[in-house]
Amino acid sequence: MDFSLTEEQEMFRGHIRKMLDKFGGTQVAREMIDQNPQNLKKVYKTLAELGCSGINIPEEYDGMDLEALDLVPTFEEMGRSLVPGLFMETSALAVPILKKYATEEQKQQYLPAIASGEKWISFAALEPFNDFSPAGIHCTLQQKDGQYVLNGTKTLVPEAELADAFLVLVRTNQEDQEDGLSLLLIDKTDALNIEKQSSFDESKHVAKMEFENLVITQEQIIGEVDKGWTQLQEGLLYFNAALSSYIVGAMEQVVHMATEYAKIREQFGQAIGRFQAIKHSIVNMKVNLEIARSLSHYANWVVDTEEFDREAAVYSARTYATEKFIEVSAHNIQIHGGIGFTEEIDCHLYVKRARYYDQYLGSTPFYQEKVVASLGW
Amino acid sequence: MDFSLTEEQEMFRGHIRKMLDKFGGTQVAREMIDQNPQNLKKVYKTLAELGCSGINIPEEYDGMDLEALDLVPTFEEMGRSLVPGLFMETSALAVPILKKYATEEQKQQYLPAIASGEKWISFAALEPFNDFSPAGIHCTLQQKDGQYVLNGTKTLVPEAELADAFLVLVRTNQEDQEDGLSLLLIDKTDALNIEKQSSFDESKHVAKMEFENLVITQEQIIGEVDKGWTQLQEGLLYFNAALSSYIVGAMEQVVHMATEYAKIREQFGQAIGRFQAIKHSIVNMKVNLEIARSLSHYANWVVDTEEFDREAAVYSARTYATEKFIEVSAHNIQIHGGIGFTEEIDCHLYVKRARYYDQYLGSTPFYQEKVVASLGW
Amino acid sequence: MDFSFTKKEEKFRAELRTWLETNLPEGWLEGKRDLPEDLDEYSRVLRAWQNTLYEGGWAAIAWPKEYGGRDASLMEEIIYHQEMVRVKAPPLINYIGIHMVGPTLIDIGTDEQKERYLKNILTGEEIWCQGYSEPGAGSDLTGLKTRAVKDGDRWLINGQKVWTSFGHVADKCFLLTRTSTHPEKKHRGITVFMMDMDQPGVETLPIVQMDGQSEFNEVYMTDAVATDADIVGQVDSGWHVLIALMLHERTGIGAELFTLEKQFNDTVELAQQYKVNGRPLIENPAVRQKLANFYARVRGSLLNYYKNLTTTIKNGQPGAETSIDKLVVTELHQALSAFAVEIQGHQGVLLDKDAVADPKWQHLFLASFGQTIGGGTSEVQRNTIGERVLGLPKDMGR
Amino acid sequence: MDFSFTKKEEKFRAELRTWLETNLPEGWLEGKRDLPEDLDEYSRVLRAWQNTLYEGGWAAIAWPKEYGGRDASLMEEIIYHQEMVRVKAPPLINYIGIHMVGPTLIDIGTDEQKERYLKNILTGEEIWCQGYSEPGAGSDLTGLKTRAVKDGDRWLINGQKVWTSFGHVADKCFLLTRTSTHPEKKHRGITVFMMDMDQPGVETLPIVQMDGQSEFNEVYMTDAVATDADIVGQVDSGWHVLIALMLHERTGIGAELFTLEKQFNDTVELAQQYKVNGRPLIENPAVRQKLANFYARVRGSLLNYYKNLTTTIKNGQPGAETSIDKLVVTELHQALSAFAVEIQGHQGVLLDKDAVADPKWQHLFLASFGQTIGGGTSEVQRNTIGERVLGLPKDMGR
Repeated sequence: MDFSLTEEQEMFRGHIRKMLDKFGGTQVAREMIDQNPQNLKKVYKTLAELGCSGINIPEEYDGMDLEALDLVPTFEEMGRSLVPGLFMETSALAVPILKKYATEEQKQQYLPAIASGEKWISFAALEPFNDFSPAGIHCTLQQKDGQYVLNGTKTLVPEAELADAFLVLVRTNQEDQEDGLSLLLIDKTDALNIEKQSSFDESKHVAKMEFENLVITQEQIIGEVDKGWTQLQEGLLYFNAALSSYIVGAMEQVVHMATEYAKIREQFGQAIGRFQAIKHSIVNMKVNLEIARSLSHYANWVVDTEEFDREAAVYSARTYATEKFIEVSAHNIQIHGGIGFTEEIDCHLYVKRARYYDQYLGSTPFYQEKVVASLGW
Repeated sequence: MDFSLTEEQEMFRGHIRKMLDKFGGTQVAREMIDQNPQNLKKVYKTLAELGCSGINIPEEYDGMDLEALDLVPTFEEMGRSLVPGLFMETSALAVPILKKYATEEQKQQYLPAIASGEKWISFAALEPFNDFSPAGIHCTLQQKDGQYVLNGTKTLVPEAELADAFLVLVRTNQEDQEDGLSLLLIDKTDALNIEKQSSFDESKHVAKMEFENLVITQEQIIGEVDKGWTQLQEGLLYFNAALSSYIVGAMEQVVHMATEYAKIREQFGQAIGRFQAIKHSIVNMKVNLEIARSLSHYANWVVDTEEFDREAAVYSARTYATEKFIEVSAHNIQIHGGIGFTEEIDCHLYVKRARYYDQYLGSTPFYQEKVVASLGW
Repeated sequence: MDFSFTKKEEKFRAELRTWLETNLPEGWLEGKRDLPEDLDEYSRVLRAWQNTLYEGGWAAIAWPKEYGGRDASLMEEIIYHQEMVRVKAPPLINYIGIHMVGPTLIDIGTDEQKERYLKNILTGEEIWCQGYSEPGAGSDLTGLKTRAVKDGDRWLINGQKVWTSFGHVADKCFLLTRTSTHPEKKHRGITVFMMDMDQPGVETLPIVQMDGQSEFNEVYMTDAVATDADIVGQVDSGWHVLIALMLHERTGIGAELFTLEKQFNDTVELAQQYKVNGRPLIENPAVRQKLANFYARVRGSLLNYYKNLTTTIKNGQPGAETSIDKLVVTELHQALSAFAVEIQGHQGVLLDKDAVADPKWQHLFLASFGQTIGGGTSEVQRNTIGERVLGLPKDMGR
Repeated sequence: MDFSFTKKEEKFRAELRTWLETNLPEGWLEGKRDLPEDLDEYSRVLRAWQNTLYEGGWAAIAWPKEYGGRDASLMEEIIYHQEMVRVKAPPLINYIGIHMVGPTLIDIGTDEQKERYLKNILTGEEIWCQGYSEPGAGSDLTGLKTRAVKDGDRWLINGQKVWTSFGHVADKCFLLTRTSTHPEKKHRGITVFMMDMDQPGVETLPIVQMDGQSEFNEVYMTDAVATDADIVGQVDSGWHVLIALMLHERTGIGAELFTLEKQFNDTVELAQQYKVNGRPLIENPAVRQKLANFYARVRGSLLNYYKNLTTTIKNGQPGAETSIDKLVVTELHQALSAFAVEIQGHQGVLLDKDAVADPKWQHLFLASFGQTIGGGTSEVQRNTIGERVLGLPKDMGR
């Protein structure tokens, strides 16, 4: 047994961190608040040059054919600096789904372009009905006059303005309560009606997309019709494992901020880290971080296996991470005191991202039920 | 507005406390662990002499005709010393039900005897089906050959060996899902099959009662037939208000123990109360105590009014008290360290009683639903 | 125990309520409650509102009648706060003048100072800020480094303050300075000045908060000038002034609690109206349980406040127990606003025009992080409760 | 990352499993696991079990082969604990001898000491207890007051120990004493003796715990006697012995974690079997959510333990991170056993013969309160993590 990342994986982490440090860490995310994606684009270009975007793509499509675990250092480092954009949506959602369900033509069309960093794919799943379940998906793809047309509204589509294509979850069958959905891949064109939404986490852009009789071809449908929800779950395993890594990286930076501040900030003639109220609060943060990290490493290992706890492990990693991310980032503000409440210090960026991800794609109870059900309890 | 007990009420508290201190505080409860009820009986005799058992009984039945709030000091002081026995079951459950629903004959039979301390009444409601709701009551009263017979099993009947009579909840109607129950008052006789049960909280005795074709007369039925559950809810409002007071008294003693120990116990050259981990833990206990006390005082005031929040206030006071009682009594052990884990120190008596009451007559979610429903949400 | 109000108190409430109905800005009660975004405009509107209050005799009800108040009882103050929360009244721009500076001057100011300042506080002609915190002195005010040095017949003040509320609109500052050094007894040697904000030596910079607001300022003083007449109390005895001032802060936490209660009621309404796939949230058992849990905590804090208030009325001054109120209300504000955002699910992270429910929830959630820090952090409150209510030994370093 | 075991490790597991199947007391695997209540009888049975382990070569697998061990790797120790938890093996009566005294003597004992003690530890002929805590020295061992004074060629020991595990059956005590006083450096001047328990100057009294058990003793020493040959390491250098000893306590927490995992699985089974009015608890959504929550925490702690173990294997010795394992596993034990009792509803407070489910839950709940205290309180663990893992400044008083 060896529960650690390999030397190569750790070395890779070093490259990414150095690169992101050069861009000023959270500076890239802060520039997105000001609607300036220039450095973000450069970061993505560099990530692609480093090979990150091809890590889990088969060699025949110009990738490195590695596993989810090999993406962990990248996601953790991106999380540390809260880098926004579509890396996770592309590499940890679109790629696994394409690999498993797409036709050879679809793979040829997308995988090499993703590996080279030419194509970034966003995810249009959520709708205004506040329910991430088959019942909550009302966007409808219908056959009409011998062609498919799409109607409906998607909300909270991440970084739509930077996307080259969208993975879209739509209803194709009104009868099927358990599924009846399908997955589409729609390239970005001027015909798409995209409207930026005002986001609580201003460094993570979201948009509304309205489809009005948009014509869709058979070739745009990924995998089996009416089985979109089921297929999506497979992709979401990878996505949620990746998300837990991203959050672990973010939490690590939060714990680091709190620890370092507590060492230097003095009140009552003492470094505040000497007070147990502060010290033990940071210790609790650290403990939560380490448990989250262990869950997330295991999740990214198990997702590429067929172990019985594959789903339970991934969803546990996700819920534990999202829940504790909010907690530690809130405590970080408290430990910083007044200055932690200012826009100037990074504390608030983390608490906003934490809230965003906690509410993204299903609540904690939603995933807890999945854990229990997947174990057959 | 005056949110405090009156001088008379506080003076009364003084008498009770002095009396219980004379009996050695928790010593009375500890003797019950050894199956020795002698001092407990003396305490009850003294309580009756002080007039406690007649406080909320009308003058025409030899009582003082006061209100629930006037019982608060007695319950708080009994809780401080964890005095077991049937005071709450009698004064805060049987009496309100008798006053409201009993016939004149029944009142004559029981109320003066309760006021004088001659009769103590236990409560046989729970059954082995783990459900405190109409559906969970399977004990059945049937008419047979022109008389009523009772069959079934009751569990966790408090201090059955000390009871002079039992308030028993039975099913009289198999069709009615919402109620269909009735309340009986059964005097203690040798015919009753009572078996002591092994209790987690050894200072609070419980017993199993098995009824096999026990003959019941019409005169033993309290109030309307098939409306027993509904009528019981009215009685339980008084009982739960009283219980919250009892628990507040117990919590106060727990916070007192923790505070005083933290002042004198030294480790690392300091009184441990100087360490924020200990200090802030005790502060949290104190805050919980004060909130519980405020909720409980209000509950005991509102229960004798017709305010819209009458039920919500009582059930809130109960759940908050039971929940926080466990928390503070567990923290008390931790603050005491090793010695808190011994049988010798009182800490464990409180945590066991806390667990007992938390699981008695319905869980926290059960009462939370009652709060919300009673407010019409 | 008696939860009813006296006839006199109910008359007071009715009088205030009638006055508010007539005098609130037009459309306010109906929901037209937008205040100007532009800072000058905003402060002009609020000064006007304060002057309206003054003219109605409602600006400082707790002040003695001779200084323009009403000699209001504590219960009347409570009713005042309840009513103001009920109508969501515009903020009191001279809060610090009315609730802190005024009462302190009335208590220990010289006759000249009373004459000079009190009426201008009431009318809103002079807005006050407080200069307490510094970059190195947050929870621990004894660490303050802003120095006032006598220079002939004036004092020259140098240093920096942070978290100066209303600093950007204030005319005067109630300023803590160090005038002598006592390494062993750091709370000695502090002097309170009433400093002019409008002078060359004073510069203010807004602090941008994590919720995008700028309610506070940094204030830089470079040879700022004050005179002996501007000193409150005695030189080097500022700590006593601070303590006197804190005793006058009697009912501010009451307003917080009434706001909390209002927000809880709004949360229930949110749960009744917000739908998940067509079904109101309130039908979800987990949501119902959490609402019941909040109900107990919110009611409990409010009742506990009344209990402490009863003690205050009986003793004539608030005890250390009020730290419990501050601790509980701020932590509940935080938990409740997080809950209100969380139950909105994925659309709960949409802001302003895109918010699906009232966009106030997202803002309240962000603002709530400041509450457990400002006015004494939760950690400091816990120390106070531990040491002053429970008598536990004092922490190190003090 | 690789979660599989090597062939050698699997072979080791198979060998142990086969041995256990043959050598466990009769009927043990089938559930006949009652141990005698009478103390003498109890200790006789457990000594016999340890001797069986010794004869099979399974008493102290981590010891070097030359002293009767197997030179087992850390992973093999882990497998050993897993298997012992799996079969609910009888407790190891000489736990302290095997896991603490033996490794310490092997490390820093004299040849005579090794010769004299090691084999008797293995066979269970001499049972050891540890004399650490005193009434005034719990979390802070430097406060110990038990004194050893040289008297001719022997030492006279006076004082009191508490929480001496196995004290009632032990033949020897690994005893911390004060041999000189250093007010500024209190950890100096401590000497470790190996003291005979069977002598006139030593008296033991059982401590009755809140769960009714008596696993620990008070030990009173009145002119108890020891010699120079009984000293471990050097006079006055007991602190170094303690640190050496702690480094040998490599895998005890692993056994705790496997037990936790087992208890979690049992809790799931409880929820599947326990019925509320005929319906299994597992159908209750709130119970399901809590189980999922525990699942994440239990799995997370176990995985985190493996992560720390990997570091230990790479560095050759455990780091301060192991305090995280101790903190997490004891707090989870407490939360989990409380949950298992709570979900049983009103009948959950019935004990022993009247318990509706396995009566172990009520006992585990009570016993769990000792876990966050013994072996270093949670508060001490948090200090260790804060100071040694995160590098935060040291607390006052040390």
